[in-house]
Amino acid sequence: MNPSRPADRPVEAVELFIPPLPEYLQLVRAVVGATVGVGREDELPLDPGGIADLRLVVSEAVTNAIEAQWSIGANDRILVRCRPDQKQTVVEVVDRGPGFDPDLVPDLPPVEDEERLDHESGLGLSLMKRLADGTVVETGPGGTIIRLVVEYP
Amino acid sequence: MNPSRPADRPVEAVELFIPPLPEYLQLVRAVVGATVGVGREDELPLDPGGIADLRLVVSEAVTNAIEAQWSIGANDRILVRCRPDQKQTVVEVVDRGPGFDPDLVPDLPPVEDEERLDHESGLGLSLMKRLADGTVVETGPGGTIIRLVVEYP
Amino acid sequence: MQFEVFRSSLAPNFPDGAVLRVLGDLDMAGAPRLRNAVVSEVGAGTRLVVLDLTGVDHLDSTGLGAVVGALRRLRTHDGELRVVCPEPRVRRVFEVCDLDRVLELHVDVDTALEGMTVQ
Amino acid sequence: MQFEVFRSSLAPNFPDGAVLRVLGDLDMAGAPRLRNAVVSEVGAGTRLVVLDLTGVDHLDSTGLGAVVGALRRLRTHDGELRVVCPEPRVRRVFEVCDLDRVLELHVDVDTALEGMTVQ
Ligand SMILES: Nc1ncnc2c1ncn2[C@@H]1O[C@H](COP(=O)(O)OP(=O)(O)O)[C@@H](O)[C@H]1O
Ligand SMILES: Nc1ncnc2c1ncn2[C@@H]1O[C@H](COP(=O)(O)OP(=O)(O)O)[C@@H](O)[C@H]1O
Repeated sequence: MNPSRPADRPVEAVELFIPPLPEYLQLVRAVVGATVGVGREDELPLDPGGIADLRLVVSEAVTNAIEAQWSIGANDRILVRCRPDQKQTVVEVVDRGPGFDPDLVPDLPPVEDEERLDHESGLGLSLMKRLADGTVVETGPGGTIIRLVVEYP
Repeated sequence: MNPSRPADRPVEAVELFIPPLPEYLQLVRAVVGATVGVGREDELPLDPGGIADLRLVVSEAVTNAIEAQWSIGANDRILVRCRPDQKQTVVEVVDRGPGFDPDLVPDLPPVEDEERLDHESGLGLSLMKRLADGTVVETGPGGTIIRLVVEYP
Repeated sequence: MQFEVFRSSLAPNFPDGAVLRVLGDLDMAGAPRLRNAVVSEVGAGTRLVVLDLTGVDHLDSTGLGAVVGALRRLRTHDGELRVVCPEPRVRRVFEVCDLDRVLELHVDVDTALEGMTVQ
Repeated sequence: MQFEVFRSSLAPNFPDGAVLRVLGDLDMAGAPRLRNAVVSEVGAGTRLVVLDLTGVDHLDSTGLGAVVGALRRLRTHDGELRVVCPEPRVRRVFEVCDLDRVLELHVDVDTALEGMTVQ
């Protein structure tokens, strides 16, 4: 009656599909934060600061994904795939936006520049690059995958 | 630069795919609980007791889905689809287990029965039927969909 | 995430008694660990178990199964189970399944032990 | 889920001053509401805004954009923005983007007002 747990196998991913709407960002952060702790009976592999950073970079990637889809009116759901591993967590954010050329995105303009205040945006990718241990962008006309790697200390 | 939010359209569903492992149950409950509040700036449509009931019935359905897949060694991810609506929340749990005949599942045995204590299981479906406003089972050899409806007061 | 079963002895008043305090969610993930804890207790000679569910946030039918299993196991060994469950939302799960008629639910450990003869 | 911007006046000490206290997550969902609140303040003649982020759990680049936008809007109207941000994890977001060099972050409203001439 009570079949037993299958023998151990590699960690699998959790996949969350959300409508491309900002009100789901909080849910994404909650899921990503909680996934890090799944199946761990002792302490979490990341301290609260590390989890805050992970939530932040994922939030940035999903914000970009939503904006990208809005720019072409694509209603498709955005996929957030979390793969908590023994040594790291990998989160992929997949959208069906128009894609972009990451090399054309400038790094932060120098902050003392008065014109910095003219830009209310343009910090997302810098934040990802600074706070994640790895940020890989795969992008094309069919959409974008941002792969964020956060290693455990 | 900043494309705007698309015009209103019907509520869409959040979909969560989890490996068939009990350590993901807590995550499922968290997601289902949080989805009820998405996009609501004022109060939640369910009080804490209502949210607890929703979390409970979904937890039962996913527990059954995990057990069903273990019984045939199916590693497929289980899908939890949440559709928070204006008047109700609908949660579907989809597994690739062997299916079953709901009519053959007995309702709770009378509790005074001494033999009741011989059964440590068999309460899940009764709980769903008692606590959800609707429990629909679609099942066959390819798997099972349990659709749980919780209406807002 | 966190799930723990903490044990404390009820000696000297009840030399074969122990409190098992559960912290976390008592579901398909937590229930086997409660079941193991009860099996070791009974194996080690404990005959009075106070199961303290004050720290349980979520209880579902798999968790209930572990509680019923604990009751049966103790009865089989002429032992006794007392359950502490002050939280209305957790009590409700027992009630919906009519299990409050088989198991008395107490508000704290002292109340659970009331009327027990000190050995 | 919950997101609120609470306003309180700084009169009589600062008749054209107000505190905007943000409660919730300052992200793509919350930022437009902060932006609206600042636009109304400036439109109504407020020239000193203390933006109190003590109740902000999560701040990301879209939220930062709204804060920078508030600073710019106030400066354009010869006004001033002071930011209260005691929580290290939220401060950190300003710091990672070097925005702590443009905006002073204060630990509470009183400190934020220190050195301001009472009008
Ligand atoms: N997923 C994406 N799809 C398409 N374009 C993107 C995506 N992510 C980033 N971009 C482009 O890169 C630019 C810089 O992104 P970012 O640094 O996050 O700043 P912001 O989104 O605030 O403009 C965006 O304005 C956008 O043009
Ligand atoms: N998703 C499912 N797939 C296959 N069988 C199921 C499924 N859900 C329930 N069942 C069957 O119905 C029975 C009763 O389920 P339930 O009332 O939840 O009790 P329990 O799971 O504790 O046995 C299960 O033992 C199982 O045989």
